Amino acid sequence: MLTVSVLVGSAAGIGVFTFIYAEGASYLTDRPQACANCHVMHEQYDGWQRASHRDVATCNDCHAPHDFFGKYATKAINGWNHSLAFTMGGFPEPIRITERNLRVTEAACRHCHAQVVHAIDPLEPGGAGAMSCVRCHRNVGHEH
Amino acid sequence: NIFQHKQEARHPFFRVVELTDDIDDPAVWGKNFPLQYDGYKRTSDMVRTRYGGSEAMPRTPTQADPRSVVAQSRLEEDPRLRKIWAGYAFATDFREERGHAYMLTDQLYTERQQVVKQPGACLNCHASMVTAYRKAGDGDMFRGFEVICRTPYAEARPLVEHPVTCIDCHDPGTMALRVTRPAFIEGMRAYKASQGVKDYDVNTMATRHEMRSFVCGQCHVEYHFAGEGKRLTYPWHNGLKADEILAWYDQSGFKDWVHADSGAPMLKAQHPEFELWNQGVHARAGVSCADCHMPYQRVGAMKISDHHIRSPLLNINAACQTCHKASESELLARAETIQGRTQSVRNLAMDAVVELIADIVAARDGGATDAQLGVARDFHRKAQFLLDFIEAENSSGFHADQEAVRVLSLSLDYARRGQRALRGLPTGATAATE
Amino acid sequence: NIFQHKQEARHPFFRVVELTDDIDDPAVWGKNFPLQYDGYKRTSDMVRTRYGGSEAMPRTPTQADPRSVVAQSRLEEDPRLRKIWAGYAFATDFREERGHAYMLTDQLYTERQQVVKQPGACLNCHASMVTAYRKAGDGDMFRGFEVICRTPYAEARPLVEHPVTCIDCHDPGTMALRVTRPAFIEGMRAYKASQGVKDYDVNTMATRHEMRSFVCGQCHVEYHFAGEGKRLTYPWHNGLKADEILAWYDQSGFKDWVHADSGAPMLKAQHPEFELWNQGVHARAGVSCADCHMPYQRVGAMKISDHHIRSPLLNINAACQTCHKASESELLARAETIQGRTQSVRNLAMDAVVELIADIVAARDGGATDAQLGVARDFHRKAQFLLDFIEAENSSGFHADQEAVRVLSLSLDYARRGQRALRGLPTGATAATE
Ligand code: HEC
Ligand code: HEC
Ligand code: HEC
Ligand code: HEC
Ligand code: HEC
Ligand code: HEC
Ligand code: HEC
Ligand code: HEC
Ligand code: HEC
Ligand code: HEC
Ligand code: HEC
Ligand code: HEC
Ligand code: HEC
Ligand code: HEC
Ligand SMILES: [Ca+2]
Ligand SMILES: [Ca+2]
Repeated sequence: MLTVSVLVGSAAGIGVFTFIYAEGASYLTDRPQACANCHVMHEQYDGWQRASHRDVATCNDCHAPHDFFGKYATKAINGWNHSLAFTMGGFPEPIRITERNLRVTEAACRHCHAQVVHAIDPLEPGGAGAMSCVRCHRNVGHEH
Repeated sequence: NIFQHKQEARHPFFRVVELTDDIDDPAVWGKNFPLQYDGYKRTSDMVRTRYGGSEAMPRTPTQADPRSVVAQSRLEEDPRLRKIWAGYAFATDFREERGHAYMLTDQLYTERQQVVKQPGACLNCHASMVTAYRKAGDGDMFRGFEVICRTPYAEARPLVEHPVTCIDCHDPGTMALRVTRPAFIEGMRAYKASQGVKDYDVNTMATRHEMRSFVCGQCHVEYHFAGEGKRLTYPWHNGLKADEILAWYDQSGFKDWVHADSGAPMLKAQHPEFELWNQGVHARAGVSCADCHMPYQRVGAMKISDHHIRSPLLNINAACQTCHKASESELLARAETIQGRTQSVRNLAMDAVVELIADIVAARDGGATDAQLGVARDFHRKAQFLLDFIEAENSSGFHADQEAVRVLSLSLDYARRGQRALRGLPTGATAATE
Repeated sequence: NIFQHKQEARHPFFRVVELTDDIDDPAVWGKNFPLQYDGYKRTSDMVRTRYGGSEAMPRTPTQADPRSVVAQSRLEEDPRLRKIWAGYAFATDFREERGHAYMLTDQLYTERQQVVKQPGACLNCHASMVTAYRKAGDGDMFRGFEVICRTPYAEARPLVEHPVTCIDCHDPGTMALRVTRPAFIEGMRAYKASQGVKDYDVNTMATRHEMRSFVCGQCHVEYHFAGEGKRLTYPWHNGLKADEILAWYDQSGFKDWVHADSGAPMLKAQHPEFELWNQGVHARAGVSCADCHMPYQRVGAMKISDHHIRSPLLNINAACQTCHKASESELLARAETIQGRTQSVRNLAMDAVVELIADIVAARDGGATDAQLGVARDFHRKAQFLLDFIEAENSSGFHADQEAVRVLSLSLDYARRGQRALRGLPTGATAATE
């Protein structure tokens, strides 16, 4: 048991260190607030501040693809859709994530957690046989 | 094989041995996957929960039965069981089930073996069968299955060596899950046909997620031996619900034995975990057997499936709390509330069935003819099967709480109607199913 | 007042009028809170769901009953209800309930009023009572409650004007929730005492979250009128479960009427939503009535509680999907599966009770004396109360699915034992409660 906790502790430590080193603090301060500019995102913003990932992942770490082109393509699509929806109204309340964006998010989990989950996730990330992370870890990003 | 390549590229495990479909020894597989093997070996632990797990009862080994520890006797806990099973092997010996490590010895030494000559079909669920089936069928699993089913147990027993093991659930090349039991393949085909899906093949058509329950459904199901060939058969031709299964048994005229007291043609239900789970909200929500009974555990920097298969109530943190944000004690209380309710209705239904048996006996002693007893005996058969279905199911109703009690109330109603039948009163329309 | 300040800061509303405890007109409150008032008015909508909601049935107004639209008659849907309520007002008129807007007129014009002289106690749950109780009691709510309870309905009716409204659930100064019904305050005190909590006072000791259910529990509960004073009383002295309530009625020897056919001293159960919900997993998980029946809705930048109280199945996105990430159709299917199972067992139990009545009648016609019928009549009373408890509960079992079916199977078992009693057979021990 002792060994396990030491290992877990250091793994988490490295994770945090890597994050801070690579991403910088700007993500933490600016970006989530950019999303929360929209009042309909307040709930997720509040939830994110109380959830386990607030110190390690921002909105876009989970909601935008981790490659450059995918990231900006997704932001364009979502930006358009959400602005439109925001202006026109008529979206479901509570808001529900779309299939496409859920796949983006699942890929984000795997991007950061590849090491931990490789043994249980034998197939191509996002492939047909993939295990949905959110099925068990629904609340990591923000409490619902 | 592309899959294999990717697997290797991403898996930093040491391929110590090359696994093939001829190797069934788990210790060999364990060389490649030592963490899973460690868990697997721990299924020999015995710990009680309020309604499940198992208790280690010391016994003095004899020549006929060398076991020094067995699980508690269910017949001693509840003497009514002897009455409802009068005339059948289960009235001789029936124990709480325990971990996978014991399956082969418990089957060999149960006193039920001394009362009835059993066929090799029994082995399907108590041993690693992949190599045995293939050998007996000259490479053809289905042929081997047929051969072993009809071979007497005592002759078939030496063909197997291990309890269920890696090879029964995993493809040795890719480690992907697979179904290796012909009876499950056929049972699912029949079930899917009843739902309008033709030619269903579980190994090619099931999702990875479904396989996380199907590997368990190979054994944790209601079954019977069909025909002279003693072909192991799962009775899902009308559906998976208890009353649908009963209807199918009634259609096909099958019986397990004739009740020693009431003279009714009886059915014995056994461990329908897979069937009951299917009716529950967890199954609807896509929660598989492995999610609760083999939850992920973190070992070092890696996350693996806990191969120490056991009661999730011994492991609530990993088994439940990832999905449910409630305390361990609260989750335990929720499960035990469900189980307690199920037990209370099970007790009502069991009393009713026992009384019906007594009533039939009294009527017969009072001179009633077989013709006059026919309807009441049919109600006895039905009431008892439905009671036994929930009694034999090992989660005490947890796998589908409302459904479990629905089935028990059908049982109660049949018992009631049997008692009316004895008095020549109308017994009402056939019970409404949902 | 700090609460008020916070409230104002978070809810930018315009204080158009100063609200006091003398203003019960919702239109006046609605000037400050137009969004809540808009929803409130919509409780006049009538829409059916599979098992709930309500259907608008046109009728020709008469002088005695000027309503041009009523809800569907439950007696016509299920003629067995007339049999089980034979001799009681409910056999005359019983309809599906509909929105709050109708409560006062539906109570006034139900044909049940023509059959039985009702007391003012009825008004407690069908009108805004705060000002009426205070007036009748010279400022003392409990005194006013006592006075109005014993006043004949026809005399008491002019003392009230509105169906349940803002003032019945809210403090006019702070808008905080509050309980305004003495019967609930007393009922909870008795219930908490049975759990070992002394001197419980709901208005000072309940959490805000509990109040989100308690305001509904003021009315959506089983009740009876105790003694000459017709004091409205909630029978929770032994607990909130159906069988605990039955035990209390048995202890206190209460009866609602004598069954016209069987001669048994009967109990009528009414709308025990609060009691059943308490046994369910939603209540355990802290999900309140308001969470499902008054879910938050966004209006502009604000989130408000939807005051259009109705079936959540007409509003699944807001009512369920906050917590459940499944599709609307899947959630509807889950709810209807639960309701369908409950209905199927309800039907079994109802048939059994109807048969028991017929058996008692036959025995009496065959010359059985009152003394000989006593035990069977007691079983009739018990079986029917438990059946009626779930029948009268308006969620068709959804509020606590397994518990609903447990209670129905207790009912079935009592009916069965009543039938045995008629034959002079032993009827077994008292049913085990959990
Ligand atoms: C212009 C206002 C606005 C801003 C800014 C905004 N959102 Fe949204 N967002 C919305 C609206 C409106 C919806 C609901 C759209 C629907 O369901 O059709 C939504 C829905 C979503 C969804 C779920 C629906 C889907 O498309 O999958 C996600 C995820 C999401 N937003 C993430 C974000 C993130 C991350 C940011 C910041 C990078 C952000 N939003 C910024 C208004 C906004
Ligand atoms: C930007 C990188 C990043 C992304 C994207 C990310 N994680 Fe994490 N996650 C981390 C780090 C770093 C930790 C360790 C944090 C700690 O221990 O405090 C962590 C911790 C966790 C934990 C353990 C703590 C807990 O909440 O139980 C889980 C489970 C987890 N992540 C799952 C997920 C899932 C599921 C997703 C996708 C929905 C995801 N992560 C996305 C970096 C990430
Ligand atoms: C660690 C990963 C992670 C982070 C960080 C994260 N989210 Fe999410 N988000 C998710 C996941 C996973 C879902 C899908 C949840 C589900 O299906 O239950 C989701 C869903 C959503 C939705 C749709 C609502 C729903 O429940 O389906 C919105 C809107 C959203 N996120 C906005 C945000 C905003 C805004 C932020 C930053 C303040 C944020 N998210 C940060 C993982 C994350
Ligand atoms: C949502 C969690 C969950 C799922 C899914 C689930 N189970 Fe269970 N299972 C339980 C619980 C809880 C118990 C009760 C254990 C106890 O009483 O100690 C149980 C009991 C059992 C038992 C008896 C164990 C004992 O300790 O005596 C068996 C066998 C079993 N389940 C097999 C299965 C099979 C096979 C499946 C899939 C078809 C399955 N379970 C799906 C939670 C689950
Ligand atoms: C379809 C699969 C299957 C078949 C065929 C099968 N079993 Fe089992 N058996 C199980 C499962 C699953 C359990 C554990 C669950 C339980 O005990 O209810 C079990 C438990 C047992 C136990 C331990 C508990 C007890 O009942 O005392 C014995 C002994 C046993 N089986 C003997 C036999 C014999 C003898 C046969 C052949 C007549 C047989 N089994 C055929 C699946 C099967
Ligand atoms: C009763 C069925 C069963 C048996 C026996 C079994 N496993 Fe598994 N195993 C599973 C299931 C279910 C999974 C999860 C697979 C998935 O999600 O795709 C799994 C997963 C695995 C994985 C993938 C990584 C992980 O842990 O999720 C490995 C490796 C593995 N098992 C090795 C073994 C070895 C070695 C043995 C024998 C010592 C063994 N298994 C016996 C059912 C079984
Ligand atoms: C080859 C047949 C077979 C397969 C496959 C199988 N089981 Fe079993 N299982 C048994 C038998 C037989 C027993 C009883 C052994 C005994 O009592 O000796 C048992 C016992 C159990 C128990 C009871 C443990 C206890 O302490 O009471 C659980 C839990 C269980 N199995 C779950 C599972 C799950 C989950 C899977 C799939 C991942 C699975 N089983 C796959 C045959 C099987
Ligand atoms: C069937 C449920 C399930 C699914 C699906 C699942 N997990 Fe987990 N995960 C768990 C459980 C249970 C644990 C806790 C293990 C423990 O406590 O030892 C866990 C642990 C973790 C951890 C480590 C937490 C720690 O202790 O630091 C991470 C990271 C993680 N999961 C990420 C993921 C990602 C990414 C995915 C998708 C590829 C995923 N999980 C899919 C159940 C699941
Ligand atoms: C992979 C996710 C998952 C796991 C693991 C899981 N559950 Fe659940 N559970 C659910 C879902 C989903 C529901 C359905 C309600 C909902 O949609 O939230 C549910 C419902 C329930 C309910 C209410 C339904 C009923 O049968 O009355 C109880 C109680 C419950 N779970 C207890 C447990 C316990 C105890 C365990 C561990 C043995 C467990 N669950 C494991 C996801 C899970
Ligand atoms: C988890 C959600 C949930 C909670 C909590 C809940 N209900 Fe319900 N309620 C339902 C559903 C679903 C129905 C069934 C509606 C239908 O059949 O159309 C229902 C039905 C009803 C009905 C009948 C409505 C109709 O349309 O005929 C009443 C009255 C009611 N509930 C009152 C209450 C009260 C009072 C409480 C708290 C003590 C409560 N409910 C708690 C979900 C809930
Ligand atoms: C303890 C609260 C309470 C009391 C006292 C009460 N009611 Fe009701 N009544 C309700 C509730 C809640 C409903 C809606 C649920 C239902 O109909 O089951 C209702 C519904 C009704 C309905 C419409 C449905 C139907 O039954 O046809 C009528 C009419 C009615 N009540 C008449 C009366 C009369 C007459 C009395 C006095 C004898 C009375 N009520 C006393 C709470 C109460
Ligand atoms: C003062 C008594 C009283 C209070 C307080 C009260 N109700 Fe009712 N409720 C009734 C009566 C009476 C009816 C039936 C009206 C009729 O049929 O004319 C009713 C009907 C309903 C219906 C049925 C609507 C339909 O379409 O069938 C629902 C749902 C409901 N109430 C929920 C609630 C909830 C939730 C609360 C608390 C937030 C609540 N009620 C508070 C007395 C009350
Ligand atoms: C049957 C009970 C009931 C009645 C009648 C009622 N309310 Fe409410 N009201 C509630 C509940 C429950 C809440 C949620 C309070 C909480 O969470 O603390 C609420 C909340 C509110 C709030 C706080 C903001 C919000 O929407 O959550 C306001 C303002 C309000 N009600 C105004 C009114 C007005 C105006 C009326 C009359 C037109 C009214 N209410 C009638 C039960 C009721
Ligand atoms: C405020 C949160 C919340 C709301 C709103 C809610 N639920 Fe639930 N529901 C839960 C929780 C918590 C559980 C218990 C299982 C768990 O812990 O996940 C549950 C369990 C269930 C179950 C399984 C238990 C059972 O009774 O069989 C069903 C089905 C269900 N919910 C359906 C619904 C429906 C339909 C609605 C809307 C009418 C609804 N829920 C509204 C939180 C909620
Ligand atoms: Ca066991
Ligand atoms: Ca209604």
